[in-house]
Amino acid sequence: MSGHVIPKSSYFLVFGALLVLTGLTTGMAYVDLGPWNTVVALVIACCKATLVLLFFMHLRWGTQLNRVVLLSALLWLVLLIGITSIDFLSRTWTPVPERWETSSLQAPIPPADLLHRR
Amino acid sequence: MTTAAADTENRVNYLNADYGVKSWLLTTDHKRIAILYLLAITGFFMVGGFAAVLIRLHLLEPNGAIFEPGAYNKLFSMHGILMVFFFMIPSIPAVMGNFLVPLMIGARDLAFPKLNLLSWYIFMVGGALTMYAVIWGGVDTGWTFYTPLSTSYVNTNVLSAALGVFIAGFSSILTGLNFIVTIHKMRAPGLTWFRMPLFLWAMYATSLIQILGTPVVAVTLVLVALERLFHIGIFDPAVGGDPILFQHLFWFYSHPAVYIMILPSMGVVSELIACFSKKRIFGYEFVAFSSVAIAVVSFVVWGHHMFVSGQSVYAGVVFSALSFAVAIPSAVKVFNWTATLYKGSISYQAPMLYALGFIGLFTMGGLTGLFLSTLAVDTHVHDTYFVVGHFHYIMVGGAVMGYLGALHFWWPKMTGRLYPDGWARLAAAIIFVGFNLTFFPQYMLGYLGMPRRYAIYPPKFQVLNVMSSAGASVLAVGYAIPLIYLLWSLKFGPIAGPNPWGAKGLEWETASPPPTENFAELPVVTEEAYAYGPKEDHVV
Amino acid sequence: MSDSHASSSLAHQFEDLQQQQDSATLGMWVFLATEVMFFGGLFAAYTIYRNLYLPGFEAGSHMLNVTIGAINTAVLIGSSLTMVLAVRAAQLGKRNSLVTFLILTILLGLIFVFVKLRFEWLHDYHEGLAPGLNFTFAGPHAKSVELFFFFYFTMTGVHAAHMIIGVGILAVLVVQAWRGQYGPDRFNMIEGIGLYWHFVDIVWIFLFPLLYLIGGRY
Amino acid sequence: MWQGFQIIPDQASTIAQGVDYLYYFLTAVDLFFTAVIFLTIFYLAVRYRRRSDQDQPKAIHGNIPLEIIWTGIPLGIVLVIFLWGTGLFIRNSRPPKASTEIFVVGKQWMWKLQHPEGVEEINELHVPVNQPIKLTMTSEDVIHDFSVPAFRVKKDVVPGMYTMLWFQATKTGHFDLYCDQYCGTNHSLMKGEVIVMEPTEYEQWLSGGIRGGTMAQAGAKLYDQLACITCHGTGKGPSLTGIYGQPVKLNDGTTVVADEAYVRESVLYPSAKIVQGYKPIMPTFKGQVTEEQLLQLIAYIKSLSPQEGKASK
Repeated sequence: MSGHVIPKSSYFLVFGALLVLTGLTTGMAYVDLGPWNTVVALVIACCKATLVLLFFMHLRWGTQLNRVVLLSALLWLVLLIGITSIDFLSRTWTPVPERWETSSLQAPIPPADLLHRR
Repeated sequence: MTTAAADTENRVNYLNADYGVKSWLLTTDHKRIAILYLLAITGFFMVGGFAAVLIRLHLLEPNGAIFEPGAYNKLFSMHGILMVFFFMIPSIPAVMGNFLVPLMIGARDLAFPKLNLLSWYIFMVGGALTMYAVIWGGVDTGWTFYTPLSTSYVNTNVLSAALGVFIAGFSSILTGLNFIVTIHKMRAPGLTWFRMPLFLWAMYATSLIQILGTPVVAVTLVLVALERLFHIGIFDPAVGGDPILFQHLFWFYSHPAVYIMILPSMGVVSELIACFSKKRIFGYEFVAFSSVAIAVVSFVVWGHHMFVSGQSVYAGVVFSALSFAVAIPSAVKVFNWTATLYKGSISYQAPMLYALGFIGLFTMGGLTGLFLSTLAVDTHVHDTYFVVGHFHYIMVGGAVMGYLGALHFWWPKMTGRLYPDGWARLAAAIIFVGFNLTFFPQYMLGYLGMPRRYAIYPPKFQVLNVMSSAGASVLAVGYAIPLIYLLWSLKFGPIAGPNPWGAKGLEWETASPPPTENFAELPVVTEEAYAYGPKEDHVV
Repeated sequence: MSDSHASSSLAHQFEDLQQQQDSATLGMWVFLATEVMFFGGLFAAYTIYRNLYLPGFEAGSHMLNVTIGAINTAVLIGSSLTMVLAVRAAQLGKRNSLVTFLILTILLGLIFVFVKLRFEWLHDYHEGLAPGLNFTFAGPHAKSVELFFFFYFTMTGVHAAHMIIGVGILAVLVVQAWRGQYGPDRFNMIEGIGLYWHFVDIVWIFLFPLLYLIGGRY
Repeated sequence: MWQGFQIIPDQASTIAQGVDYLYYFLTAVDLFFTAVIFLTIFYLAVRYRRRSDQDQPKAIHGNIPLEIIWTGIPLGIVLVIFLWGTGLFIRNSRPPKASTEIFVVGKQWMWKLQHPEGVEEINELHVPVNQPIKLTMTSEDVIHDFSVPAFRVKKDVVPGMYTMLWFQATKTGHFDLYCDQYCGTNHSLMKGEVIVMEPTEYEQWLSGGIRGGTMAQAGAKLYDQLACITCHGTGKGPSLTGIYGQPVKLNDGTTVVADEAYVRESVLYPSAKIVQGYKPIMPTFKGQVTEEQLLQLIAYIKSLSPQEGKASK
């Protein structure tokens, strides 16, 4: 009845891989890749996280439902970050493209000289 | 006392299985915890309701009849916080859900009974902290805690109110967690997903929202608390922070929270309509999937609370489109309920009146939601009494009517007693009339431009405000009557048999009130849900 | 499974041990989903402000000590290893190795929190980098550096709080394990705390690059 | 109690008509569906009331085409409403080119309004009729909300950033101004009036009201007072003539448009964005310059660029 048991050696293998990846991400920080530094750091972090999830947390052998729960949580996180950033990215864009501006809604303006003194 | 009544009297059930305060305060029986929650939220409902009556009395006169503006602000903040976090969100999930989910599933209890009791204690601690904030000087930030007002421009007890709501959020999380695991892992043999009652589908969808939404408001309130303590934070414009980010994080939870309040009532109405028209719900799969669809889509529409808040125009357009999409599943539900009545055999006991009242008022509330999703109209009616009218139509007209319908429908099962049906129907009618008189004028006030949360308003709005206050007193009477006859029924009500309404569902196959372990032996389900018709109709 | 033994560890609302075990694991995963959203709120705010004030975040990140961060990460991964070995020992019913591995996990966790508080937080406080307390940094981008350090202290603080709660629960489990309450048919508490511990480790796996390695050190 | 009782607020701006038409359409849709639901329920409730406890109605499982119909029709109606509302909103979100710019500063529980000609008003805004007015708004403390129901316009006033709102009054008269975002104790006293006048009357009022110079002149005085000329006039700092509204290249390679937010940030937090080729030596003026003075500096810098009075990009 006891859960899935795997040999100690595979745990040590995963542990080693995690240490190597930690060293790698720290090392990569000293290499100038411009904007790619962040991408590389995140990719390495995702690899480490996947290793922990699959082997240490037994997602690899657990029931399908546990994976669905984790994936939906991650999807909700992406929803939160993604949709919030829609606002922050588009806040400085001009509200309306140029040609939309002469809106047909303007009331007929009386003779120009009376008003436009500027 | 007839013999049947006599033997149900001394038969052991969950109420008389054990006596004494310790047996109640340390119980892990989901039915007793439901009763504990029932007492707690009724208390909070009375305090919040009393605040509402004071608000309506104050607004009888343009310059405010009773309070100073500062006191009025504390009053509506208290009404908001208590009603939203301590009555609406826990009401059906924690009371009806806790009592019925194991019974409807055919299990002896929820998956984690001790966790369930812990959720009640967490709820009471959160409630005590918030009541402390209310009594020791109140909090005047509204239930929305907008920054920078709540973080640096108010010196009322925002900290204890925010931490009270933070703690109460975990009780909602634990309830949601319990239901998800129970519905997944502990269904009776033969009870497939599509044979489950629609109340369980609604409970499952509500739990999804509780699980995925509540933590975000928890961390947001922690950030507000940190910013109040250290006078520095990410929402503080002085350091480059952005108050609009607070609104994003707050409404990411708080809009799905309004679906936590309405989805359980939809589940209840599905049960009531099916039982009292003795017919299977029309389009069962569509109603079931629309519950889950509402739970999922509700997470991407929060921006319609911020159309005029400085949010970018393009984000406004995206949120407006998504907000229209979330209205469709609700419409599908209403049409399916109405179609269920066709060729049914409808009887008008009190629960059915509440269900029909729900459908009517929820339809009006939902349709005014379309006004608020439309960018151009929302620019005019945002933060006015139009919005107040809209969410009260949904929450008081919808969720509370659904809650009362559920209370009346399962009262015989919970207490083993019947209540006088005449009085119950009268109360339902008074509530329906009082409700409409209270909140319909607020739509008109809203379009005239009367702002929300105003202690003093221009005289031209007085007529509609007086009508609204008159309606509020009728509504208060309407709510008082059920309290009286339900308590009366505990002692003097006729004994209810296991199935007084002739309803289908596993909870009606055990005694009422049910024994502590729910079923003598665990039931096996062989037919589909709502199998009211002749046998051959329901082979699935 | 011998019935007499099974009935003692089987709760009354479950049919069999398998159902009890699966429910406990699913319950833990659903709880981890709420933790993902709890940290998610912080990560969302962090992502927004990092894009708005990148130079300030880079300047702030360069003031952190990467080697201590890397060592701490290794310590935490080590504690994950001992945790996983503890769960394995519980599944195989080896009481002694279960207790030793649990104690090792507690030790490594405490080392992580101690290094964090003593060598990083206190050090930053003495350098006048604690927002709200004594933030005296006045270089370029001062206000977004202060914002960065608010994020640094909040996120590592919430993470450390989760570590301390984890260590507390582990201590209780060590005592129960010492009394032999956990074995092949009753190990879901150990597995639960294992999942929680690995989750807290994963949060740190993301926190380390996002806080310490912004924009690279060259 | 009954004087001034109305159902629809008066329509006093160009967009009021359009918004009201959409409101009538939505009300019609709302009443139609409410009626459909109420009448269907009443009919079915009476027609199929329970006659005896024994009758067992046949089970009707569902009808796919019907479900598709009552999903499709609401989707169609909702799409129409969405397109109509969004079109209106997008067109209203951008002020016409030749609009007069007025600066609004929200402060806990009062509105301060400044005309470019230098006139300052508290809780009152005098504007000429049939002239597009653009309001550039900010707040000194909490979030307020500038709302004029008669014009069907409303926009939050957020501390730390400029929000913009425009309207064009079509009727003269006094129209209520409210603060619609809860902002503390006297939130309900933060009321005021927008007084729309004939252009000639407005000119007289304006000339009568001018005590000091225009905002640009006040900005120029401040510019000298704070000795900005010592760097911005000698090449140590970037020259400010003609930069308003133009893209500026920063030392980290990115370019930003020099709009109000950029000027405000450069005055309060100079090291945030450094122009290419210049050193971060500018001291911060945070605490020495109030919100009104910032707006005057912005008006002055705008007056240095050729197309004065152009809507901000």
